[in-house]
Amino acid sequence: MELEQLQKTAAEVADREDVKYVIGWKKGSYGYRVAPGFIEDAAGAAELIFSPLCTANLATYLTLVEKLPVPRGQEADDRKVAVMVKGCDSRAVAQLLVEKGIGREEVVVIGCPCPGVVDPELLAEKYPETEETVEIKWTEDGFLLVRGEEEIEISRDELLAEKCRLCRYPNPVISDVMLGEPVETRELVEDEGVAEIENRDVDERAAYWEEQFAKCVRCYSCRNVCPLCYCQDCILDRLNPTWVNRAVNFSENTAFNIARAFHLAGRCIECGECERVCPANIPLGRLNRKLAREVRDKYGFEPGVDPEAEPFQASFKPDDPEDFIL
Amino acid sequence: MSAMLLKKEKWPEFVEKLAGKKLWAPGADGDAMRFAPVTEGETPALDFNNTRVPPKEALFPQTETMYRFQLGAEEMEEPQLEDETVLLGVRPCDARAMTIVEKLFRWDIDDPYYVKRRELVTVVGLACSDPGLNCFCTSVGGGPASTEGLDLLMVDLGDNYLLEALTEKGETLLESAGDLLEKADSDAVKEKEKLVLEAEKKIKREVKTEGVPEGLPGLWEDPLWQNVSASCLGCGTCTYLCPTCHCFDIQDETEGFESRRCRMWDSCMFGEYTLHTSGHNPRPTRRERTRNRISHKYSYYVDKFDVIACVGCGRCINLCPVNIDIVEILKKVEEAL
Amino acid sequence: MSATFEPNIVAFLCNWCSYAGADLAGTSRERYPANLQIIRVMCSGRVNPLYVMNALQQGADGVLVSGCHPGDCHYMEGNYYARRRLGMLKDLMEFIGVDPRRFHMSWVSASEGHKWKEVVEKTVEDAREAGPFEGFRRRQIDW
Amino acid sequence: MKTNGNPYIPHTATVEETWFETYGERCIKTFKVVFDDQEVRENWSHQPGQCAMIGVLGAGESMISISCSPTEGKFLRFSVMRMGKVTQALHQLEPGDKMMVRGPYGNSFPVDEWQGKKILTIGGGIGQAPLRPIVEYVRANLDQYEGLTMIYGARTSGDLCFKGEFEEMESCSDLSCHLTIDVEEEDWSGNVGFVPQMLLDLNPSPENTIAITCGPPIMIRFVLENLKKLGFSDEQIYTTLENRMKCGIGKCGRCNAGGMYVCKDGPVFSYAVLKEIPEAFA
Repeated sequence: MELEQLQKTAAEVADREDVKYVIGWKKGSYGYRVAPGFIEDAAGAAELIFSPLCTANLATYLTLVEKLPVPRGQEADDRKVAVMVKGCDSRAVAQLLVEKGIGREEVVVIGCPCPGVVDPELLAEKYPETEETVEIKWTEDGFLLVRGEEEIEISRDELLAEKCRLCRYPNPVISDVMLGEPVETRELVEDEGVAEIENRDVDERAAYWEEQFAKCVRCYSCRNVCPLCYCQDCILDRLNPTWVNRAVNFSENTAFNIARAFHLAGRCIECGECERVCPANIPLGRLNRKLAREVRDKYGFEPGVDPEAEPFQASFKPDDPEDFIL
Repeated sequence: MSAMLLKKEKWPEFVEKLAGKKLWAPGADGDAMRFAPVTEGETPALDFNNTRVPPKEALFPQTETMYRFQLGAEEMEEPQLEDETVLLGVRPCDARAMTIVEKLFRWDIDDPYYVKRRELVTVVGLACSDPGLNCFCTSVGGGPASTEGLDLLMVDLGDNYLLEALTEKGETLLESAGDLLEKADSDAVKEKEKLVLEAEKKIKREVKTEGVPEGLPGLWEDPLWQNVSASCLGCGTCTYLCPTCHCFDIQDETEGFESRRCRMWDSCMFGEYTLHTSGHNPRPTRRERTRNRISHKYSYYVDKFDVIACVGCGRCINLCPVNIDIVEILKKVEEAL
Repeated sequence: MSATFEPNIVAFLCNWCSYAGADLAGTSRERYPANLQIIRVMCSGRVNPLYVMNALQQGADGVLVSGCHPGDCHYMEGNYYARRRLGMLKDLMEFIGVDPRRFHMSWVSASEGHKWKEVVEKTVEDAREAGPFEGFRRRQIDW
Repeated sequence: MKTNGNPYIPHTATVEETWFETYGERCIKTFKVVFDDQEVRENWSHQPGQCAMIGVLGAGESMISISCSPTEGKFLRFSVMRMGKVTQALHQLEPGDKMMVRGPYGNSFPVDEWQGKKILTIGGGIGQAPLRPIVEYVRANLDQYEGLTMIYGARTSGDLCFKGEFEEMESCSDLSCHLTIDVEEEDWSGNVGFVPQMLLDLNPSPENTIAITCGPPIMIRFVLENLKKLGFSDEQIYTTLENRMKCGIGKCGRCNAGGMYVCKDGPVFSYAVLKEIPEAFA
């Protein structure tokens, strides 16, 4: 996709009367960082970029913005919000529509077919970050890192984020404006991360997750970054009743992580944001993908693909599997 | 006591001499992420960049039992804090943060837990020879070898560590190491000074704080707050991982009839933090919360305790999931002033 | 250990079928293990997965959820939702290393006193084999 | 005073008497409590306007204003609205039960400075609770003050707290008591209308007067506006703030309003101070 086309489209959309702002990606403050940008007019669109560093799922902001009571005498601003989405992000929008978290009329979806983003941590490990912002481009079969004069070719397998390796929806499933040509879709591949854990025995699994969950600092960034965790009144914040205590220890962390993963069963669209933002590097994606796989294999359901579908946990089929029932 | 030298191969022996005290060191649990108690017989490695979770948790644990009691009874049992603790390899910025936070915990009424832990701890610092990308300690009154809050400063001189005792606690520690140490000659001291200068030069990021404490309240309604907070997720990463953030929540937790009142880190970036029971929230959106976080560090704290509550460790920049960069925010503040 | 270990089981029974079934087992003098702490809920669909988590956190060694047979739900379809939800929970718990023998679900109607006895025996026996649950139990308060 | 050395450890007190001020889902219950320990009881001293952290072990603690004046005796009174986890647990307490109390916290009304002045209190709803001690204090020391005017309003007559006490006040010549409710009711012979409007109607002279207000944020905002209209200077206006609090001793940071710790620098602020803190009116 050409950057020019993206910026031109964003400028057009931002200038529309009925659009509040366009949420896109812009260059971050240093190194490999990319920050979400909120573009209110055509002039701002020049900041926007789309590169293998655009990992953030911007659909989060559709539900994150606080809805305050409108002061008396003023009118509510019900203009649309335009959001740029990759394939996985578009599934979040679709799932939000399924759950009626947002209305179709509230949002303009700008679709960006995505050949796969890099794993920022892996990247920084292999090619240390510097204070200058660095550009990365997609090439035929990998990435091109442009650092000043220097250009480094990197193969796709070396840096591709785990979620992208498993991705089957690189093209937005829903969009109002589509940028560029669709990219090639890939077949379902086995999720090695999940399989690796499944192959351990119960005690080893327990030990593995104990180690992981014990690291959690309960900053709730995984919850907040998730486009589908948007309850106004989260069960984790509640004190009355207190389902999960606020103390940070292994037991409560497990309860929190299970609650979080479970609330995403049949809803997680595998954008991998929770895993990316976790300051403790807990492999949350594995939890989510395990559930997503069970939902797909056992119940034949895939969230965020069809905006007209019924929500998974609020529907049933009479012949759902029940081999686990005594 | 003047500066001493410790050969690197004698580092394990040095650690052994500290037996009997509780040792905390970075990454001791096999993960370079945080400070953790060192298991006996283990020698902590000191080749690390700063930990993700600051060592504040050694003095102000993420969850701390204040007292425990049986449900229905009236007796409360307090924890006995008496273990002498040594923190190994604390970066100068984190040690400075301890002195800053201590001002609040000693303000008017002493916080018994923090003050007690602070008294029992000996902080062994490790000067930075290779500061991180987002370090800006030199802009907020610190430096790669700042000694504030430290009892003992170690400088890595290649084959040796240069040890300088800064307080009585530090000297006692050096004395206990005894014959492991050699007196440092003037060359070593010179080398240290050179290293520190070099490290300072490596720090690229800076903030200008002049006029900020006085000026911030005047920017109350400035559009910059909306701009910088638009992408904020409202998570607690920046505050939990900040060495000077010190807010906490108090909760009663019960298991069977055993109950305890404990406190845990809290974050002003959470909506629940200021929410009144009535449903009214004085800081209803991320804009107010971001404004409060920055103002508290750079203005309110300066008013009350005469020091900026930010030590420039760069953690909030490194780990913010959406690249909210405090250096950039302060640049914008400066422009708006 | 396993020979003498008596597990704590928390059982969530639906008001209309399983609770009545358990009642029937009692009135028909069926003998079954007494390791159960029964919590009556209006419908198995009412059982939030967090209840199961919480039971395990607070000292249960096993959890049983029992409701009406599919199609018999007093509220028409509550047990269908429960089946989906708790099936997923079982997968998730297994994945994080909770012994699958600790969590069971069953359909017991009001007339199945004998089946109830069998379900309880199986649940208790499984939990006994799995041993005391330590996993993510809330531990003793330490300083 | 005896503090156990640890300011977080509360004193045990026994509930002597309880009664309901209002009824309904968010009912207000008043507790009269006395410390168990004689030393604590003797040494406890609080000033009108201060708060205490009260709670039940196992449920938690809440910052509640002490709604009695030290002139009333060696006991404490708290009026608590049933809202969350802690206040629900508090509402379970009956005479003879134990309540945990620590404090007193915060600054207080500068009652000594105010000697020789007229006092005007303007309260709304549960906001009367922190004002009650100053009313009682002035009543007990009437010779030191020029007089007391009390304006108090609530949504309905059923929502008025301390109803029983107002009749007595009306009979005293140095005191005047004005009650108002928001909407008309059958058996209500008093004033109907909002508190800020009633203030305008009464038109008290600002001369040698101190005005103290407490109530819901929206009421405070309009009362302040109207006081300014009446010619009150910033230094003559006081209010008590509240924010979510956890520690009570200026550590936890929860109650920050701007740079102020409401639990230590407050809860009593003069408008001259408060107007510099935009967050206080948020």
